[in-house]
Amino acid sequence: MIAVRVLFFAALRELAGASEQRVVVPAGTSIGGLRVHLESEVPTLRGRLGTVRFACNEQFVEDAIRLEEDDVVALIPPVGGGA
Amino acid sequence: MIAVRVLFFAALRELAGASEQRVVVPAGTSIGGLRVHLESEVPTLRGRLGTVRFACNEQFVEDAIRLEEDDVVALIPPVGGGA
Amino acid sequence: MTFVLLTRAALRPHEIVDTVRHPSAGAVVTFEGVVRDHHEGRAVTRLEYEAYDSMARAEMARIADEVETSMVGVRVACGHRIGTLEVGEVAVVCAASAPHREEAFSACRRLIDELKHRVPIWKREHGPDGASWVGWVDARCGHR
Amino acid sequence: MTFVLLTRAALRPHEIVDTVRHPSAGAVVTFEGVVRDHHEGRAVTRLEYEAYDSMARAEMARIADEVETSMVGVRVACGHRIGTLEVGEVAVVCAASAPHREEAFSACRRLIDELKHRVPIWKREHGPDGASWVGWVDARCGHR
Repeated sequence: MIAVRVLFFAALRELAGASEQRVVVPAGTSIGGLRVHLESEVPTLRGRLGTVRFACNEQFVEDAIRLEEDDVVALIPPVGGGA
Repeated sequence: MIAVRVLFFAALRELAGASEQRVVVPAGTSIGGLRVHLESEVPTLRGRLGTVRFACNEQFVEDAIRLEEDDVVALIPPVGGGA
Repeated sequence: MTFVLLTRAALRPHEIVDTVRHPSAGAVVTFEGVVRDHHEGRAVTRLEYEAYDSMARAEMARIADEVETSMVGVRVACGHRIGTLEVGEVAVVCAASAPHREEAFSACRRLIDELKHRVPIWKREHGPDGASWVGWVDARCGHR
Repeated sequence: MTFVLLTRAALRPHEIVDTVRHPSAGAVVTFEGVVRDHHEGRAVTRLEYEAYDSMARAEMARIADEVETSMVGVRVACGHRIGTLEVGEVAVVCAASAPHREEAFSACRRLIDELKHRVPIWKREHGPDGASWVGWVDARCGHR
């Protein structure tokens, strides 16, 4: 098993009720696997991650990327920079 | 006959050796007629008005426009505003 | 190294623009995104910006580098403000310089387009009917 | 009424830009034309601008009105400096505001494109080889 930090922002932070959470998943889990894990394990996120992109260690990543111990994964809901 | 003021700017001012000149032409003369007149009567302008636009009373005008007494006609060599 | 700024303080556009000036730059184009009093037909009284700070800075720098690398002679800079902004306040400034205007316009446009698409900054819109996160479909509202 | 300025004094871009701001304008785009150190491969040390003052102001105002009339919600302003300018000094400023960035970019671009084509302002370029009027084919040189 490996542990990663998961960060929540904006609407997701409010939904999750926290700005970050430690999540333990089997070694070899991908970003896509984490997405499925969060939707099934965190009731408030169920069905809410469809438009959410994932960043790992401050870079956007594809679902196929595999997680490593202590990775910092951010859930990025639709961004709204600018005015 | 009518009299008009003709203004010269930039390279044309230097060529004509003056920034303005009073020109007398037959009543009914057009801008195009004035162009021909200037090229034939002002030796320094001979063959030099091909790329020159004409303005009458501070607006660009077509060659067909007819002059009236006291019109202010400006010869506008290629402009170079901006940097 | 491009100039990138993420701050809670009021943006001073000229400070960002000045970083792209140099003797070969004949054209400087600046985009300012300003909080406006309406959005999709609703009145807006203020906007609240939140960022994933460290990634936002990193992503702004990556975008700036991409634009400079792909366009010869172009220099860019950008700044974004976070926190609560009132109508009329500047939320984002993008600046680009180039020898000629064509590239300066194009670089500035790319900068703001990419920034709006990629930089992890969110805004909560406040109006007479309450507040909501822009771009987020609230489950309670269904799809709109 | 749009803001139009022709002056021998140094341009202060922010003063021109500030005239287009208003609560519905979410996007403000500014173009600055700056004297650069080269032109078509030749070194440039300074530029000397001459204008047909009254017509230049009238033409700038006509262009500004045309842009505002043809684009709903757009406000524009422009200023041009005349006299002798050194490298790095601002010769022209065009500003446009609009509800969204698409129109603001497009209006600003139209403003400078039309201005460069239509406003009776000329520049004499000074470099190591002397001075010449930009755009004018000197009979002594033949066509270049």
